[in-house]
Amino acid sequence: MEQDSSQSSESTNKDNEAPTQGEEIAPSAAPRRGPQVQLAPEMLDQAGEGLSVLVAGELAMHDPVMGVAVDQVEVEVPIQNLEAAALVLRDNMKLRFNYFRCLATVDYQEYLELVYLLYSTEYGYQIMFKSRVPYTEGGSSTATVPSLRKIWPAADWHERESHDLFGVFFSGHPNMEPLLLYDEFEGFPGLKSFPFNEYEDW
Amino acid sequence: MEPDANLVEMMVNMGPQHPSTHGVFRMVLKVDGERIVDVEPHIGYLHRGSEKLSESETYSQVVTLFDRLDYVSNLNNELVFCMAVEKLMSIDVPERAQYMRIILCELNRIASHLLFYGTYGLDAGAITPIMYSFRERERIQNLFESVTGARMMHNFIRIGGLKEEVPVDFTRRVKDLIGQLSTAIDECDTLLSQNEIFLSRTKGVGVISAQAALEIGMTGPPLRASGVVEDVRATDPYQLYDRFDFGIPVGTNGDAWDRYYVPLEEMRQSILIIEQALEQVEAGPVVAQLRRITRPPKGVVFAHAENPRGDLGVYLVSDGTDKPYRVKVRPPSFCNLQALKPLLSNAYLADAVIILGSLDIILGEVDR
Amino acid sequence: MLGNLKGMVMTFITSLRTPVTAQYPDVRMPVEERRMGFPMLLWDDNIVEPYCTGCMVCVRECPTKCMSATMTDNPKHAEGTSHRRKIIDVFEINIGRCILCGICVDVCNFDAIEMSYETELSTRTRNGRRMDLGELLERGYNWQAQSGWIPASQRVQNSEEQE
Amino acid sequence: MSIVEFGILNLWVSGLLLVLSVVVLSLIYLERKVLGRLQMRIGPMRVGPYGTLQTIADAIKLITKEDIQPEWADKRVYWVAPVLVFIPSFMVWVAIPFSSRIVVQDLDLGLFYVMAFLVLSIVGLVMAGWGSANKYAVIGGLRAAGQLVSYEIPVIMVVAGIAILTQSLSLSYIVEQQQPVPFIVVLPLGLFLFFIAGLAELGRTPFDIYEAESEVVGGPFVEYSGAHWAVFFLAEYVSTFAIAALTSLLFLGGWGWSSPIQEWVGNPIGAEAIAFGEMFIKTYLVVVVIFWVRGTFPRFRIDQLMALGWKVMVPLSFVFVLLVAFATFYGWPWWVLSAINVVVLITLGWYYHKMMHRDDAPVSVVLHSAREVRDARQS
Repeated sequence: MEQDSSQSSESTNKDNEAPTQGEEIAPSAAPRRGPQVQLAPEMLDQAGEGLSVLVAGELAMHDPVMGVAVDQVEVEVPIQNLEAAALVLRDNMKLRFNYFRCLATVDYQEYLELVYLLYSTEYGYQIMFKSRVPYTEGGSSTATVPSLRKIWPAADWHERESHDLFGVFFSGHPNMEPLLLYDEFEGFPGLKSFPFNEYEDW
Repeated sequence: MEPDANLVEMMVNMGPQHPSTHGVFRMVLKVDGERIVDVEPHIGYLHRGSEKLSESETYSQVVTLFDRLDYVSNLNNELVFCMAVEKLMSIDVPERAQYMRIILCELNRIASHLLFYGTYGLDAGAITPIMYSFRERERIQNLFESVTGARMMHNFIRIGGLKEEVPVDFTRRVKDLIGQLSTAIDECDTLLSQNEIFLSRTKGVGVISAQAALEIGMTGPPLRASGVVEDVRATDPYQLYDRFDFGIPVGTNGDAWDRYYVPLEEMRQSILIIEQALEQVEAGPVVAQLRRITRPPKGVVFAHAENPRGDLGVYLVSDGTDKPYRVKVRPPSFCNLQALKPLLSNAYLADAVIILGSLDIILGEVDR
Repeated sequence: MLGNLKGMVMTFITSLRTPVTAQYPDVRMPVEERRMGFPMLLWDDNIVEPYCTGCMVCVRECPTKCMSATMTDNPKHAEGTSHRRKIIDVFEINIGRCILCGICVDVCNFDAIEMSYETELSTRTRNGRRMDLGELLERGYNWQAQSGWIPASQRVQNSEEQE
Repeated sequence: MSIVEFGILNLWVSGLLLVLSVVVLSLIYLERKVLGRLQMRIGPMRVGPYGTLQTIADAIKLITKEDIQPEWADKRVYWVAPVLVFIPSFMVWVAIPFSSRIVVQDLDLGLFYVMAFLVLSIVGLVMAGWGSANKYAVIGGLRAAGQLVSYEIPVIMVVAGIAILTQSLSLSYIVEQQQPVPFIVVLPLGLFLFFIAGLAELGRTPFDIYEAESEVVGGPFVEYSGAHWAVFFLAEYVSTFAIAALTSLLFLGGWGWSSPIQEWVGNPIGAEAIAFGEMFIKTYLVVVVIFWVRGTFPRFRIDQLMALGWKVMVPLSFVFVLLVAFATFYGWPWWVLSAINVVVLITLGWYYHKMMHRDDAPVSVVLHSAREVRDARQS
């Protein structure tokens, strides 16, 4: 069963070869079936609709754009209103979003979207609190965003992670060091533009 | 900070290779004698880029990546991702599949908590509890092997249901198993919970208030140990969890002992859930009628479930193709680990291990 | 004090029980029927050729890209002895990369691939466990003989006949 | 000392070294088997029949392993430390009798000698901790120093009590004194104190704080490997065996219980063999109890250990000495002493139990009904 070492060292080459051989017969790179892109269903229940109206009213000063993500309320505010709107969400007696669940950063290739998933333990509300960050350096990184760490201390590591993977810089965050990646890592691997195929084998 | 003449500080590097950091986790402790002044946690040694990898895999392949997040509660992880996709596609999962998912997930919760129990005993210096808990965990894994074909990385919960029908003797085996488990949990309880040395090690150690725990974003058993009644199974019921009657163990002191005992009690409640599910389950299909290739509509969705370690969420962005555009995992261990810094300040060096152990982190999930 | 004594009694009682561990190479724990070991290819005894037609579905669906395959024209189809128009020519699985997820078995349309219960296939080299068509078929043949495997299509027929 | 006497002494010593090595091997095997049984495992089974040669294989492995020396280590201190730990634990055995004749030197001040040498290994541990140039080792070494010094006092006090009671420091004489009633009956409090303090002296669970592998990863031994680590290991087990032997000598009546059988046999060699056998079995039983404790308990924290040492063990040992002194002075019968001992012991256990379960509810985790939580959230 012993394989000679030359064969095992050429593993990457072999894997690359296989699809090209198969392509003649089974075209795996054929265009995907038609562009019939449907939209996700909206299944807001009564409480959700109530929340949507409530949030729209309370955040009226901060130009909210309301939306629905299947069964959750989305609210998007401009980046300059992020901190003020977050304060409202946390401190307003009717909302009380006191629990910071997560920060998801999504790279839409024209802009980055920060999604703060918030939760109110008091009322049981859940909300997606969104904001768009434009790219600053020709589609790469270093967009500056106010840190929400003072409002929700739980945001600390999530913001560091977002900085690590997407290059969003949170101003006012005391410790913006790499969290998941090692210190010498260059680039922001979460971005769609990160060159992934140029992987160095070590 | 003013220099304090009485303070003789020393940096102690704990990890990434340390017997009790539960994986490749490193913390740099600044100690004054045996007392911890400051701690700087370092994570990322197990960063595999699961979220990024998901973007280049089809939906059915992503399930295998979720197996490997929290590698002691695989079925629970799979469930969350499948729930997210099902929500996005508005698939009605057959009831039998949902019951089977609940039974398997609760068994997996027990297995995961048993691992916690054993390793926590090791952290405290007791070497026998881990053997007790692993004996039971092996039984659960044998059952999993008979159902899913694998002991850990199951890939059994699929989008729209289950991979296949459970074996014929499944009900009998589960009934036998939960009988054995409940006696074994009592044994574990007798061995460690009321041991005076263990009590003196854990009572009043690493106390965090409910308010502080919520602020720092703790979740799961550590949050409940602080007195917050927050369990996704009850507060935002998914699957068929609203049909079951069970207890949510909630601590009162928020110390390490409570964080230890909440999972132990949860195992008993899981057994209750399994018993009820076995009574309620009826025959039927275990997978919904679906197209072969999963291609959800364009949109975003958030689904979450109560994992053994807390509230695991998936934020899924679909662009209408057969591969997700973005998968963001909300990892409970990651959120709990954030609480390490406030918990460890002014604790003893020996307590560092006890407190870290009580947070019950799994590095596969922290680093993703 | 009571808790300590209870613990001592507990361990003492435990020490009187039979051990639950087994001496591994001498005693092996039973393997469950559904055990997913390493993938292997099955052999069609009726036509004396592999089931696999090299359709590449498993290759595409594999999460770790551990497989590669090519198909050729089936000479037996030209002779009229086989219903398979195409047949597998080259097949290779890098067992070291396989994560035993079972997706290839799910997606296969020809009952050509199955997971055996074999688990002990370690080597010392990094990509040392690459299996080509012959090896995979050999394993599959042995496994079929041991487990009395019948293809899924026939299984359905059998059950219908029973009803 | 004539040349013959010197030769005989040498024979004794080398014989002792050999015997102790074999004993340590057997102890390690026994520990692994006992722990295995406590944990539903079978323990070592591969090397030799029932794994009996496993420890020998381990020893060979350790001897042939590379000895690694940390670059920053204080070299002389680093290399001398294992020897300084081993020699005292070995020297102790010069004075410990296994029967009235099987002993290297039955000293009149045997007990004093044993106590004096038991404490010396601290120096080696602290040196190992310091010389390793490792922070874990330093912490472990300092912990060891604090722990061993503070638990030395209860041990010495208990031994002093026995010396007062028997009016002797000779171990053989103490064994003879236990002829009708062993001291386990007369002085259960003494046994309790001696056993706990002895465990702490040895650094075995629940007092293995200085080498706690989940905290300081082996403490002073963290940088040692190969033969030098084996020497530490050897010393630890030799000391364990010494404490076990002392417990059976001081409290379990040594070889005294079988004296009727010894007289009945009459043959001096046979009697010696029976006496040795009794002592041997008792010592191993104590060792098994030590392993049993190891298999059950978690470990203390260093401050709790110190608190236990200075707030409980030391005062109690003083009380013990006073008690024995009064009993000896006024000539109380043994059962009065025994009754007082038992009363103190039970009070102590009860008080400890109360202290640990101070809060009214022993379980501070309450159950909330999921149904109620759900309904409350939906309304």
